[in-house]
Amino acid sequence: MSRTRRRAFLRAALLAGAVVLGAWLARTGRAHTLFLDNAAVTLGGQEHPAPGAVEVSLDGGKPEVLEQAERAMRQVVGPVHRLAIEVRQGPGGPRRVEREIRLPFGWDAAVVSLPAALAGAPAGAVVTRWQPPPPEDAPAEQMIQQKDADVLPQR
Amino acid sequence: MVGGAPALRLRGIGKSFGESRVLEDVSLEVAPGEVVGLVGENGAGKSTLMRILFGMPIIRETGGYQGSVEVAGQEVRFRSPFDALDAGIGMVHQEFSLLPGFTAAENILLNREPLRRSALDEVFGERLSLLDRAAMEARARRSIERLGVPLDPAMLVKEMPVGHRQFTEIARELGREGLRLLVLDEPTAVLTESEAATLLGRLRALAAEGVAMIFISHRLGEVLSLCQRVAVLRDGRLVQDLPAGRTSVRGLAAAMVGREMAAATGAEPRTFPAGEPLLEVEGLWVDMPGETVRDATFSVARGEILGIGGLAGQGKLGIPNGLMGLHPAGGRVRYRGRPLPLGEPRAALEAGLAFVSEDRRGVGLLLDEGIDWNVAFGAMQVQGACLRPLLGGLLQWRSDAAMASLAAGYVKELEIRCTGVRQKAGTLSGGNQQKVCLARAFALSPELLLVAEPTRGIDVGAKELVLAALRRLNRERGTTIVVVSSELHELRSLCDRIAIVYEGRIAGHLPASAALEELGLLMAGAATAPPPEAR
Amino acid sequence: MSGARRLLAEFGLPRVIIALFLLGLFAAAPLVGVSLAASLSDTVVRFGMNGILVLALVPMIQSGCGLNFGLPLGVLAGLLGATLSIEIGLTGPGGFAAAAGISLGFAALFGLGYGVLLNRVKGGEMMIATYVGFASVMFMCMAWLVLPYRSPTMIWGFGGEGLRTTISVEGFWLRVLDDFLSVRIGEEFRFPTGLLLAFGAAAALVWGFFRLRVGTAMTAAGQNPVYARAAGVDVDRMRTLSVVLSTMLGALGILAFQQSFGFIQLYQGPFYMAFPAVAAILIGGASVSRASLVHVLVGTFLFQGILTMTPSVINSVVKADMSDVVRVIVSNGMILYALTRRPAEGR
Amino acid sequence: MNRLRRLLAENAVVLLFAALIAAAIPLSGAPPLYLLQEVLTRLGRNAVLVLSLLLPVMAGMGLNFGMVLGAMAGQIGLILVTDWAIVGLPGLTLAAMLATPVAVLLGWLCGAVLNRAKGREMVTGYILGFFVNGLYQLVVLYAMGSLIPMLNPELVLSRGYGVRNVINLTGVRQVLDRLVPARIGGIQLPVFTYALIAAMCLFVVWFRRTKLGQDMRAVGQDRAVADAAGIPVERTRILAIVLSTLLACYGQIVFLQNLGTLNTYNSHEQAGMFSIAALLIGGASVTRASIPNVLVGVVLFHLLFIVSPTAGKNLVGSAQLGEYFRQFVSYGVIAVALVLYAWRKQAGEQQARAALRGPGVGT
Repeated sequence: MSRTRRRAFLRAALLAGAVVLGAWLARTGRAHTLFLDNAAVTLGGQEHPAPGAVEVSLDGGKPEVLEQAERAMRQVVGPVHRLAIEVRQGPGGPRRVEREIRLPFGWDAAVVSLPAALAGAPAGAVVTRWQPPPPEDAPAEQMIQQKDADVLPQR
Repeated sequence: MVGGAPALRLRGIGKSFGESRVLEDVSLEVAPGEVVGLVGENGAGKSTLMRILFGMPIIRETGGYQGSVEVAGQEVRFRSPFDALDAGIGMVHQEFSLLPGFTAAENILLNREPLRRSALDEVFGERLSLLDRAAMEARARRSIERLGVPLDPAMLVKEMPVGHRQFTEIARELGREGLRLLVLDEPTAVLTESEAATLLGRLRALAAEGVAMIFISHRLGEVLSLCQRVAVLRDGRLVQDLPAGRTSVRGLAAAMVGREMAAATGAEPRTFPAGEPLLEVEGLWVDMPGETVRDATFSVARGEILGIGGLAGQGKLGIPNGLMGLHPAGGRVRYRGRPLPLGEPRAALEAGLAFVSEDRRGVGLLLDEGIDWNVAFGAMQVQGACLRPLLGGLLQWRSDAAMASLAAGYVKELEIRCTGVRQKAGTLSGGNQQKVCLARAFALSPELLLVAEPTRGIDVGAKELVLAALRRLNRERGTTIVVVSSELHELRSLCDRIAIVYEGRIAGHLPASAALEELGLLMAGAATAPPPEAR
Repeated sequence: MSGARRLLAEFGLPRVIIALFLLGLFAAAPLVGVSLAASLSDTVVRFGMNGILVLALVPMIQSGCGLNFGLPLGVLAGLLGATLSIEIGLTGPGGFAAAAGISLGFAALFGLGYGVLLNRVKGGEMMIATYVGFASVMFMCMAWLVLPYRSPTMIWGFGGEGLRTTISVEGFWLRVLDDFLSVRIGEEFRFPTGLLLAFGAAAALVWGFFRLRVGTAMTAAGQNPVYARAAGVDVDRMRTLSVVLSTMLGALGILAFQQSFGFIQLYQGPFYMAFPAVAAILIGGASVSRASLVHVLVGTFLFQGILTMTPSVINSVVKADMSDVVRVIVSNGMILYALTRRPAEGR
Repeated sequence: MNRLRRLLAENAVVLLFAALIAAAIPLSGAPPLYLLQEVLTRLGRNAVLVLSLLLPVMAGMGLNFGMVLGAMAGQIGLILVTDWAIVGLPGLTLAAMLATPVAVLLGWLCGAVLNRAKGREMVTGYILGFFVNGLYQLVVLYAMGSLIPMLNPELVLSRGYGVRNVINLTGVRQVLDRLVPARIGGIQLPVFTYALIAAMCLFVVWFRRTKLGQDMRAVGQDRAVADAAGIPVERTRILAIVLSTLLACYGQIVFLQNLGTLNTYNSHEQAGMFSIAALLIGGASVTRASIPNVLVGVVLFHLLFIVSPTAGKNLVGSAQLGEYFRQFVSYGVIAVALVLYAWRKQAGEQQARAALRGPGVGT
């Protein structure tokens, strides 16, 4: 291979590598907000009641106790997370469920339904996209400060 | 000499720039290991010939050249100087082309540095390879050793004496692969005598190794001592090409200036009353780049026309520029018996001097203004011409009408071809620009007029007009004139006396009727003329 | 070359574009409900307000010192004059005249020092001027804090230190030029006769100056310093003189501006003063080395016209306040164009 | 003795500022530990930006006032990753990667423009900074949120398009500084940032020894000679500016990650001025600048920055005075450096001419 061709090839490869790296960085660095929701849900006509207090932990972190109908907010980074739920007492007796949850890139925030996870529901039922309520009128913000606006009076 | 193809063969080279024919049928051969001297007056065509040899773009842009150039038997047509370098032709310029902040080694290997390849240059190109400093130094040392001079590769050029810079330049050319032919353009001009002697010695040794050389110099003695053959160019023609042994300094000088015109056009001698001269110059030095005057002594009688001649770079142009205060100067100058302060143009102008500069577009004209401004400006600033007092003389109002009429007078007198006195000077032809410059000086009604290169770059008709105007000024108004020119013929036809400048000094004075050959010898620094007193 | 093309070449493409742009703005104004009369009135007033500041660039360009990015120096002299006049307590035309007189004194002094400095840094004038201007603005910021001004209209009421950032000239010489002989035409068009007369007078003075022997010498010194020197002109003196003139005009310019604007702006106020003026004269057709009164008049009108019209017209068309961005791009683009023109094209 | 004098003369600027600061520190009454912490933090924050100025100086193009172009590119990268909610080191790296093509493009533009303005590169670069600022505003204020979709409504002005004035870079705030935590005697050290700066310094050192670096030095000394030797002068100059812009882009990213807030419309404007002032206070000139100049300059400049308001307050009872004073110094030092440069250039030209007089010249 001639030097120029080899160089062109290497450059293309490097560029492709950079694009791949960028995509990977974007994926792994993406921050999401998770709402861990310990409230009853209805899936396929069947109601899953919320258990009593549960201990939830994400990615092996410090567990947190959620009472019934309580919701916790967590910031996570990256697409894949391990969710561990431990039910101390309730209808099904003490048990521990671990699940993997996956978050699509475009979701800023997601709701994780703990009862659905405990019931072994499919992924689409456990993790749902959370949409913010339509913004109310934010306070009007003054635009950029105009540096020499004073030099040139706005008449 | 040596068998095989010559290192360089020029055949029937011809070149025109527009109308003017610069080279005509020049043929020259240089054998391997041979040193050929190339001499000629300024404008004889030496530099154009070298430009053709080096494939300078300007040649192509102006319509190419006739004839053929052969290097080692192969016909070549270089498209750029780099092609010439690749073909093994090196050039050492008179003006150093070195980087002062680089060492000798860095300069010798500039843009040819040995590199250590790295992984990065696979992606980003060779320019990201590291320099191989050790190899650079070794290669530089090899070139220096080949030249055989004591030069430290690690020394910065700006810390070197001038001679060593010149060696660095030559070592750079030697460092190229397959150097066949080395062109040296005035290599000894800036060297001291002992440095020059060393250089010549080294060049001889190089020639013995088989490097062919073209040696361009105005120092005819050096040319004869170094070269095997000497070629003389005059007015674009190769007029002589003889082995060095069969010619002499006198012979070369005669060939340079042309023998046949010798008796033709000397002006009629006039005599001037003895007594106090108008201008006395003693020990003048002028720091004008490229035209340094070191120690000039001469005097000008009232009413005479003195010519100052000499080759380019010898300092003839420095004399009027220094006298007018345009460049730093020193020495004793007396004008009408009173000391003339140097370095103050206004003082010189007020004393009654005027100057027509050789640099028309740079010094002589306001290119963006009309003829009227150009003609009247000097007189207005120095003598208050074309002004109307306002508020009882508190303010001096410019009178455009007076400027226009002043300019119109000169347009008529000097036959300046223009659309009107408001035409911008920058849009005039060279000859007409020169007439405007003359008019500007005339408008000052000077007692002593200094004129530098009055006919350079203008056509024949304008030349005649300009010379006639100067003669008329001298004869009719009695203005004393000093003309500085590279054209000996012109000086001889116009002047009463001619002084020749060589290496910043007046090499001698001759009457205008003196033989051209004598003048040529003075120009080449090969003779000493009778002292200035002997008129 | 065809006539139109020659005109284009002479006038310069950027200027043609800007002129057409402005014309378009005026044409579009009634369509988007902007009053043409009010816009024109605004444009004329701004033209008068800024004219002398733009004029202040002419002497230095003509003498070869380049674009005077050091204009803030003149402005500072004007501010000193204005505040001192108020401090003394003079009002009306007398107060304004006093402000002008004091300013001119300071300006001459500043200009002299600045001119001597610029003579020693030939070739690097523009960048040095910029930073000398900036540094002197900052120096004066300190001065405004500590100078012993007393007038209650100018110092902070309580708790503050030094002079106020903006000082109203109301009650002193607000619109003293604008209202002189001013004419009202229709509802919305007011012709500021006095202001334009003042601008005209300043322009006439500059015009006259360049018709004098010394002005002629200054022009030559700027065009070709070697020529001027060879003709016996002291180039350095011409340059210094031009800097003094520029600085003095700058001082007068800011006073004319303030009396119309109504406020004296201290501290960082003068910081970027040079840029709109430089842009204006370049838009008018001046180059780094050549400027005339026509360039001043045309340029000030075009530039101020655009500044007036873009906020009202563009904003109502695209529903966004793009005037600031347009101003930044047009003015700096113009300066950039002038700086990157090859010298040959500049001829 | 002579050598000592020369050493003093060469470092006059540094010594002057060191003396000024030495006098101001006791006046300010700032505790030494606080000063140390501040200086160490700011060294990490600012050094890369200042480093970016070295290459154009080497290529004879003077102080690169056009470096604000790089700063703008860096900010665009940061705005994008913040909008996409990419956080941590991946976010910062991605910001740099996104900003790279923008910086290269702007650098190329800047180099090409400066090639048309040889001899007045500095003023042209300076104005170019303003001009591109206009384009930047056009993009950030009008295109973002309308032509360029913005995901995060919190970054968008309430009118529906355009980026807000202030962006909190919570996601990438100090991720470099805190990557390798280190505390020595109550002083927090941004170890990783220092490592990055060291790497950049090594890059500059390495680069000087490459062929391209050598070519830049050659072009910087004499364009005509370099051209005659076959070095592509214009391209080399462009590359110097591209590299400088790129470094400035990364420098601005490092700078902002330390601050943690991005002033969309102001952050870049002062980057150029302060970096240049810092370099000059460090003893550099328009024609000579080295890595020690960078480091010394950043330390001195920021010390001055920290102590002058309080010193001013304690001296004359006005903190504002100190604030103005440090700005005065920033602008003043640039003015003085430019004056000295122009001055020396003229003196050098005269000296070169004097050398032409050659031997045998009497007066």
